[in-house]
Amino acid sequence: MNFEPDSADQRFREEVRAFLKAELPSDMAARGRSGFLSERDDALAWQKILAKKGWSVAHWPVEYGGPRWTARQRYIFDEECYLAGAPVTNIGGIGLVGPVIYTFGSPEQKERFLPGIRDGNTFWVQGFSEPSAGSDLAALRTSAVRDGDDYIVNGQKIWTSHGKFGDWNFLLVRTDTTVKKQAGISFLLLDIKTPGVTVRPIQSLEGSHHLAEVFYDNVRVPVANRIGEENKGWDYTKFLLFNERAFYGAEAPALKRYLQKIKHLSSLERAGSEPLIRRPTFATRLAEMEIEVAAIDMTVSRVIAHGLDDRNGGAAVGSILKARGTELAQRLTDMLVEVAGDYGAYYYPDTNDEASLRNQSFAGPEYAPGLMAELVYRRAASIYGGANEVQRNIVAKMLFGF
Amino acid sequence: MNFEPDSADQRFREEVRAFLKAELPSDMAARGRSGFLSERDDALAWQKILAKKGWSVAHWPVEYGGPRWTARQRYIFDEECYLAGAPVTNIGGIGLVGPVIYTFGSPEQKERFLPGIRDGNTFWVQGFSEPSAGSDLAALRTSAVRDGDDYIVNGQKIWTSHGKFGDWNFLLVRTDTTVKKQAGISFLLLDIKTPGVTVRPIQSLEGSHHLAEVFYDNVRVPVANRIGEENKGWDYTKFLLFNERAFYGAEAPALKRYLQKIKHLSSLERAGSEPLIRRPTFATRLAEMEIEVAAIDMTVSRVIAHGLDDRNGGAAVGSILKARGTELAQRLTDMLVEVAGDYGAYYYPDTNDEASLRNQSFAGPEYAPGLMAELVYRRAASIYGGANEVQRNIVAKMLFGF
Amino acid sequence: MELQLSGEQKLILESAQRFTAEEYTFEKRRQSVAQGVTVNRSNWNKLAELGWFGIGVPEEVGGFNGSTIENTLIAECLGKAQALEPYTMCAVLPARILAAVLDNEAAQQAIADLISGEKLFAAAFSEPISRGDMTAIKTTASRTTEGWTLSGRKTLVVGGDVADMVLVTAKAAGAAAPEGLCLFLVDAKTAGLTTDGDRLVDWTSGVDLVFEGCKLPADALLTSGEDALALLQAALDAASVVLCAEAVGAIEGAIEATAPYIKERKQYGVTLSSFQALQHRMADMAMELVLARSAVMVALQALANAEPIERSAKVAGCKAFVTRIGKWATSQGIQLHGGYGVTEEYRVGQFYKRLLVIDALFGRQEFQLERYTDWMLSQLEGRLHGN
Amino acid sequence: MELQLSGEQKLILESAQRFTAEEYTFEKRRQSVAQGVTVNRSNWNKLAELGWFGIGVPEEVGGFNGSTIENTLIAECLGKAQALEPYTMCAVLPARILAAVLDNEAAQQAIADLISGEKLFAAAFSEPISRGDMTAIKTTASRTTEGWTLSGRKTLVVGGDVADMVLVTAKAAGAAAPEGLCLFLVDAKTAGLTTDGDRLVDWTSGVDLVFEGCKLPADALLTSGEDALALLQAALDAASVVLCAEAVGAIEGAIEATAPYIKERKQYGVTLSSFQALQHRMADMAMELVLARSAVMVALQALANAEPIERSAKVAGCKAFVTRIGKWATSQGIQLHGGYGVTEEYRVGQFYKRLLVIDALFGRQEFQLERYTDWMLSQLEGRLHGN
Repeated sequence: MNFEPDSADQRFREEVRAFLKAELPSDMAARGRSGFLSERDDALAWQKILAKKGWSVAHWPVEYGGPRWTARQRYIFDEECYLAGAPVTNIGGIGLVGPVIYTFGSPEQKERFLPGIRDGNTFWVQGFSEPSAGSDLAALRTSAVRDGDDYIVNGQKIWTSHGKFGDWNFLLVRTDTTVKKQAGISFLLLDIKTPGVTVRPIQSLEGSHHLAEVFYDNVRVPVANRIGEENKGWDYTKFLLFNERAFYGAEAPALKRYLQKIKHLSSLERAGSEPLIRRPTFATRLAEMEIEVAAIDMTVSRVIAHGLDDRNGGAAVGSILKARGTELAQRLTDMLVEVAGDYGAYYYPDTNDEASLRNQSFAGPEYAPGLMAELVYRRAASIYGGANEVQRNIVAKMLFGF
Repeated sequence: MNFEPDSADQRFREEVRAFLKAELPSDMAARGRSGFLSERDDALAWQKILAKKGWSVAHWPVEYGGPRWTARQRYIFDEECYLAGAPVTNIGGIGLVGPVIYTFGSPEQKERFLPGIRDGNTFWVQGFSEPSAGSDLAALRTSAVRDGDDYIVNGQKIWTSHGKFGDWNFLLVRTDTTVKKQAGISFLLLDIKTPGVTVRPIQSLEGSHHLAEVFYDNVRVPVANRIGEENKGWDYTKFLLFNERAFYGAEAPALKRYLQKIKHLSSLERAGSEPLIRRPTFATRLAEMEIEVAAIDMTVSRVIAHGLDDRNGGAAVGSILKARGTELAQRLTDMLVEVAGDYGAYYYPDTNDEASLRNQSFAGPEYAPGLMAELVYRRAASIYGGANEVQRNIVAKMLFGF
Repeated sequence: MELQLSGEQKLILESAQRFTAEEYTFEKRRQSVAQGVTVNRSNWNKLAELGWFGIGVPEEVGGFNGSTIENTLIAECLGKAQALEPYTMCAVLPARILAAVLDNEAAQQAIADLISGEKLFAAAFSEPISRGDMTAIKTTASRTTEGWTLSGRKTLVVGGDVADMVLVTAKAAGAAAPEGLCLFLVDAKTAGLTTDGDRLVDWTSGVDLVFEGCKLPADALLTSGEDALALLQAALDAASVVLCAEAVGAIEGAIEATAPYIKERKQYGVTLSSFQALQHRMADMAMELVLARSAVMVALQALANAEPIERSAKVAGCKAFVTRIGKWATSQGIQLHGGYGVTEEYRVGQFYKRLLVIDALFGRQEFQLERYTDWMLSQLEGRLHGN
Repeated sequence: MELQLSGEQKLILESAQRFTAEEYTFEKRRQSVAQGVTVNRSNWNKLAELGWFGIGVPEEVGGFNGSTIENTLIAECLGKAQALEPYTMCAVLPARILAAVLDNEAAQQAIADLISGEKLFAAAFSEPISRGDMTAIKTTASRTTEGWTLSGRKTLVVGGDVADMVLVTAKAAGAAAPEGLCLFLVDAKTAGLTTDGDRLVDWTSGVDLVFEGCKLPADALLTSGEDALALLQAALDAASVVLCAEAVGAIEGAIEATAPYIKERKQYGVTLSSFQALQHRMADMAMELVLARSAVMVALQALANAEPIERSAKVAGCKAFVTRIGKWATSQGIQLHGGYGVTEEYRVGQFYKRLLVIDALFGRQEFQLERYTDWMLSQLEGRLHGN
């Protein structure tokens, strides 16, 4: 262990910064920095820009277009993109189904789907949760019955992020009801324009419609679009969920951006004639969170630097980072809304979601729209990807065998 | 509901204050205000002073010597005594076994035992918990086997407060091993000087010895010293435990005394040239607790004023007050130790426990001894009387039927 | 002191419970929200008919007597029922203000119109820099020969989108608060007065009011200077406690929405309520509810008995406490609902959003807690200087 | 930056793990405590033999190189083993100070004696009003023709009861800190130097040192003024991080004592570990452990790279964080042990008491957090004044 500054990493960081400065359109960045979730057009447009540079699929193997970065470089890249306000790319494609396809998919599937993901042409959305299968995902009931070269899919998914923007949908279906629940699941890829698919947006508390239910009514999916073997879908899913937790769990860059944003805005905002941040309880609360964010960030760095070991939480570290990261994000977004003072209570429509509203002006400071959306989104973060209660079960079981 | 000041209560408060000023010896008050627990001599001496005034058994019926106070008056009396530093009287006698004796005891038992309790002649200690029966009290195994007019008692009790000071011991024993665990328990009264009884003090973390184990080796207890019926002891115990929780659970007067003490000491103590309480985070933390103490105190007042109802937590309110009161006491005693600065880390022997040390002088301010004892004692408070986890089970069950 | 509800108070509570249970359903609320309605005037008139707007207003000025205690009983029910109607901000608060300036003729008429429901009143006292301190304002009133010209922007004006009349604070041009603090009663149709904004995140009413050279008659000024400050502070304190009672109702509502849900909902083949971690969460929520209600009573006691500085401090302490634990408790209602909790399709999330709005009204936790802390320290002044 | 342990670091860690596991048992500790022993000199010499006192001290001044990183690895093991010996306060801290004043001849000899274990050193820098701020002191040094006269009282001097030599801070008579800050090396047998107090609540060493007109030779002054301040601050920062590593060890120890206990212990016919609420409690404790260790690494990074002001701030932040979560985590070890947790008969409570002492050393949470906050605000200065 030593803490000598690493000049190669520093150079890489500067390269990324220069690239972002040159290539990230400023209106896109403004939308990316708002609390509203990035939508399809920005996500794909940004992916295209990255793809041109060869940077769109940072953690993919070189043979599928990855840039051969170290884990540390990927982390630096993510952080810089996030801090610059780059749109969030299509996680469903790049982060989730992409790795499943190149790891478990057939040569035809790789050839057919990976370029579209990498180059920002296809928007993928996830179909995992169901009304009665949330944290207990394996209880899912959407069925797929073989009919010649097709499966006939019937059922319903819920909590599909960006559902209304989807081109393709990867989903888990039950192909065997006679075995233990994990053993009868298959993993399918579905063109969302297939007849029988209905996407119904769900309104979130802050007013946005980025979540959706997806209904399947006798939908035909070619068997060729099944990943790997029939009834082995749970294995691929565990692989995918581990990626989700490890790479997206703590979201340390988001935590840092919140800190930066709170500091910036609370220096500008006044309580009477004093900057808001001069309120001692406000400043102290922020300081406590900054210290904890640094500890979380260091934990991520430890995992990046030497994988899992006893001293960094071992196999439980994904759950630890997910739980603590999301809870800290909740406290930080709370504070962000507070910074906006009276305007923190105002309703603002989602201008990422509805492009037609982008030129409208709203009451209050320019930064206010989106704060509440971010706060609500972070409330959901302790629920999705396995509720934090489930993460704590996992930690207790993994570390103590309870 | 109205908040017009109540002049009768105010007059009563002044009467109590005047009495305390006149009758409470100042050295006794100084010991009472320290964090060390009151010991036998002070407890009994103070009880004698109270008894002379007719105030030693505030919540007992008039026929057994109670002063016919309203619940509100009793609360005012307790609060004033506590704030003045009066020793804690013998709770085992006055608060716990006394009510059991006058409610369930025989005429002979009442005549024999109640005066000694009331007048401060007998010190009673409890024998409930056992090494394998803590929160799950009914799992107790200490046995009593009938032999003529006696029971022969064998077994062990633990967590007996002030064990080494006991004259008499009330204890639960198993008199039937063939029935469900609650149904085979009897409630005995035992002269602790009976042959076969061994009291072994247990050292607490801060160094005091106010807890004890009690061992019973073929101890003869006359059947006449059994409360009520054989095997019905659990009923009497539930009655006693309810009293314990309702009257001693929140300890709102203690919370108020902590606040008072923290304010006083942190105004005197300096951090550099500034009073400690001028540290903004310190003051804010104290303010938050003061607000919560007021809410707890008001909750106690609500229960005193109109018993249990839906709007004050109903039958769960005892558990609510116990859990929240003890947790707040922990935060307050933490702070109290912090106030002492460097001296908060020093070991001080228990000068209530060991009278020989009373004239010794110790490093640091006069108030420092006893703070750590109080803190450790409050750590125990979330464990004894049903651990706070058990209290939360009770609340969930009572209010929601989970 | 008597902590039992009196017979009359019990009647008010029961009638409020009955009325809200009958009139307010989640479906009706969603309809109003979809139609963009913030204040349904027919509902508003029903509240007036129940006599709720005159409660806490002395009989001699046209009210029905009673005290803030009764207002809190009603507000609790409304908070639990997720009423969109702004009882606290558009009835209790303006009535308190108007009842204190009855030497003004317009105010006499106004309070009658308020109590009858004839007109709807909004109170515009907050600005971006106020953050709870109502003397921190920039809106300016300039004397003219005919009266006053008012210019400035007010924020978080509940009822501002639908009000007939607006109570507005301003600083006399050239003077500093509190000396220059002025309180006006303004017709919402006054030229130069516009609104900015849509509504609040919990779908209740709330907008900016923008005054651009609004010309007011001389008698629009109700009071000014120290008097204005004192009466506004008293009114805001009372309204703040009533708002906290709304929060108590919201906490109770979140608990009552969540308990049956987790008893019903299954995961891993068992009901959620069989998990001890969730049982304890709900036990904690229930504890917070009991303490929140007690905190409101502590504040009511201060309203009744304490000197203004202590009163305001204790009210601030109550609001800091109730919003902190209320945000936590209602957020846990969401957590225990899982994904459904963050959607508009379930009612539990509305309670949480209500707490977010309550936190913003009258100044947030941080401000309230500092206010209480400052008072607590002021009580120690003698000791702090004496040593 | 390389976050993996180097080969040499692994060896140090493994040797510390092995040594502490073999040498430190709870039974031995209880014996020492019963005999009133705070520092067992034979144990102390063993640590010296392992070479631990020279780690983090440059070779050119007689040390064995290495950095604070290695000190933290050792301290973690000692914290977990509940060693009574004050490695951080009586080896790491004085070595850091002495290594920085090597133009002084006495200091050259002293550091050799320290590293060999020949003499035991204590550092006396705290006073009742210090509360973390080492410039807030009243002990006075007056110039005499032969040297100095020292008068005052030092608190929480770890090793003060057994030390051969003491490093003492004082203010030159008539001067204010930092200009007047003086650092002396004093023989513990100097006339007029007495101790007051017994030991600390976790049974480790710690007393007051009282200086009553102690006469010191002229060369007892090691350094003074800004230089003294800078070198003391650097030494205290390093020691503070090592102390936090002890806390990490204590947290881990509490977890490792508790997990098997609740797996074993039954209530209501099942093991305590089958209760989800207790499972989650231990999961939270484990999370805190991971974050606490990371916080120490953040501070180590600051020690290695940051400018003094930032370095001290980040060390303060680490200490505030680690003591806060450490007190919580170890207190929960007690809670999960039930009644046994608060007794001297079980080891879990000692970890909690250790955290209470660690909190007190170098200034408590409140001070540390304010120090960090002040620095954080200073980073925003430009923005705060610019707008």
